[in-house]
Amino acid sequence: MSDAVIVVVLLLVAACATAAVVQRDPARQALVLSVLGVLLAALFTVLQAPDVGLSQLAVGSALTPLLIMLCVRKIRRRGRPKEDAR
Amino acid sequence: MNGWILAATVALGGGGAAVLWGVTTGPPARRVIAQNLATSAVCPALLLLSQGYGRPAYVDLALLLALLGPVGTLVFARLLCDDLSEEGASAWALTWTAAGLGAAAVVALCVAVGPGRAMVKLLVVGALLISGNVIASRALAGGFRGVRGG
Amino acid sequence: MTRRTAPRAVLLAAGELLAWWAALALLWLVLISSVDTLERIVGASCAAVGAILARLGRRAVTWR
Amino acid sequence: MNRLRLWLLAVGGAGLAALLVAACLDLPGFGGRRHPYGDRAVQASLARHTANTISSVNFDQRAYDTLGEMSILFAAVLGCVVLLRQARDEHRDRPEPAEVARPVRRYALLVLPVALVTGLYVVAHGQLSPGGGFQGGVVAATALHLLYLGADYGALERVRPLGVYETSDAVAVCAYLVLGLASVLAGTAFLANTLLPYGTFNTLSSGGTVPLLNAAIGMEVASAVVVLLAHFLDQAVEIEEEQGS
Repeated sequence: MSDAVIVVVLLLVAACATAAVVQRDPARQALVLSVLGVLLAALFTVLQAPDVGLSQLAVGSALTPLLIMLCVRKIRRRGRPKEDAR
Repeated sequence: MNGWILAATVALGGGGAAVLWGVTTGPPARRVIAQNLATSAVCPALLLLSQGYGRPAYVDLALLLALLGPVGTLVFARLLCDDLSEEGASAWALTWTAAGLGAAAVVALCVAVGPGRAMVKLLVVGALLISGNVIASRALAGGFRGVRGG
Repeated sequence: MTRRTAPRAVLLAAGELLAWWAALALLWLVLISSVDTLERIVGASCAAVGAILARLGRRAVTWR
Repeated sequence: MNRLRLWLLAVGGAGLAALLVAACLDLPGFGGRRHPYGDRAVQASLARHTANTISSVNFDQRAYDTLGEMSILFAAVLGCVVLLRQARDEHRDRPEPAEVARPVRRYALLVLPVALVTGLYVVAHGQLSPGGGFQGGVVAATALHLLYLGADYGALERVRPLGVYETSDAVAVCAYLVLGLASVLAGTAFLANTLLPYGTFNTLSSGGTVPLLNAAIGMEVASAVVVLLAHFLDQAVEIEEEQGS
């Protein structure tokens, strides 16, 4: 039975990674990357590697989205003139 | 044939597919809700896996996901608030069903684990998961309306 | 005797810190698997750090 | 010209594919328990009473590599600090207070200490249960930023004096090095785990210098992430370009 869960999670990670590559808008890609991070953590847990799963969760759930979204925000504010950015 | 791993497979497969479909298609409001759903779909699965593999150390993974998942959703809710449509993204039915499923999984595990420190830890993870899920939905449904400066 | 060092304020602050410390120490005891003296010492100090941060955070948010 | 490049890519790709398939054919069976390196690593970690073999590999058998990883993170954050500094034609505005919904703010203030204590728990039990300095340090740093998410950047700045975190980052790197040099002074090799007694198995004091190195890495990663996010937040929220230029 434990092979079935590996296959299921592997398929999900493959699909999510493809979706992350196909998505071109950075803000939406950050969303897909966040979901990919959670699925990768599940994959590492299923493959009996909890330390790596913990690292993926710690970094991928809150830190990476925050960094990406702050960059997206900075680039968007640079594009727009001053008045509605405040 | 370990029932816990089977339950985890069903949770991961069903929840994962729904989340994946939700986060890749549709308006940004629905995508952020799907991202929020990812936490409340995978965290019970991690708890079930830790019981299925007989390794209580894996509960730390579910604990961390229950803690940091909603924080990730708060990041998106706050920094995407001008993309979300004016009335925000609210899917309370989905939130409560996800919370209910999570609670059911935690209760089942508590029964299996029996009273003791491990059971209290499971309850802590369950409480964090459900409160985080509800608060993240509240944030998505317009919690950051007063935020202009980011 | 400014408003902040009045005995009542000091008492309130100490009470809040103590409450946070007790809650976080309890959380630590729940998280660990085996309890011995070193765990208690490390847990007590980590709970103290958490209590101080909790109070600083609350004051930082409500301070205008 | 383009067609030639595509042909070159096709040939190179085919060669790579053939080699990969050949390599995959004589890999050991998927999910097997026996592995030459794994057996020796587990044996060495149990000999030194470290319950978590990964932490034993990270902080004991290959502690020198972790020294490299730590300096990579240190250099990366240093690079970001230099790149994201405030340029001459930019000015810094006061971050304006933001009104966040009451339940969200209360949740952030509640989870802030819980996440910090959980991060410290993950760092402290690095050599017992899954986790360690890296994971716990990131969780502790993310916990601090709940203040920004739950309220506004001004609240976070009041709680987070940046100078303290920069110095604690440097102090943590030096602590790691001093621990390594201490074993040289004690007569054995750099970063060798012969300094402290190994203690009883599966307790907080087991594993010799592994918990100390874990704590140093935890402190370094936490302060490095706080410094990194501070400069990202400054750029995104505070620093404004002069409209005139």
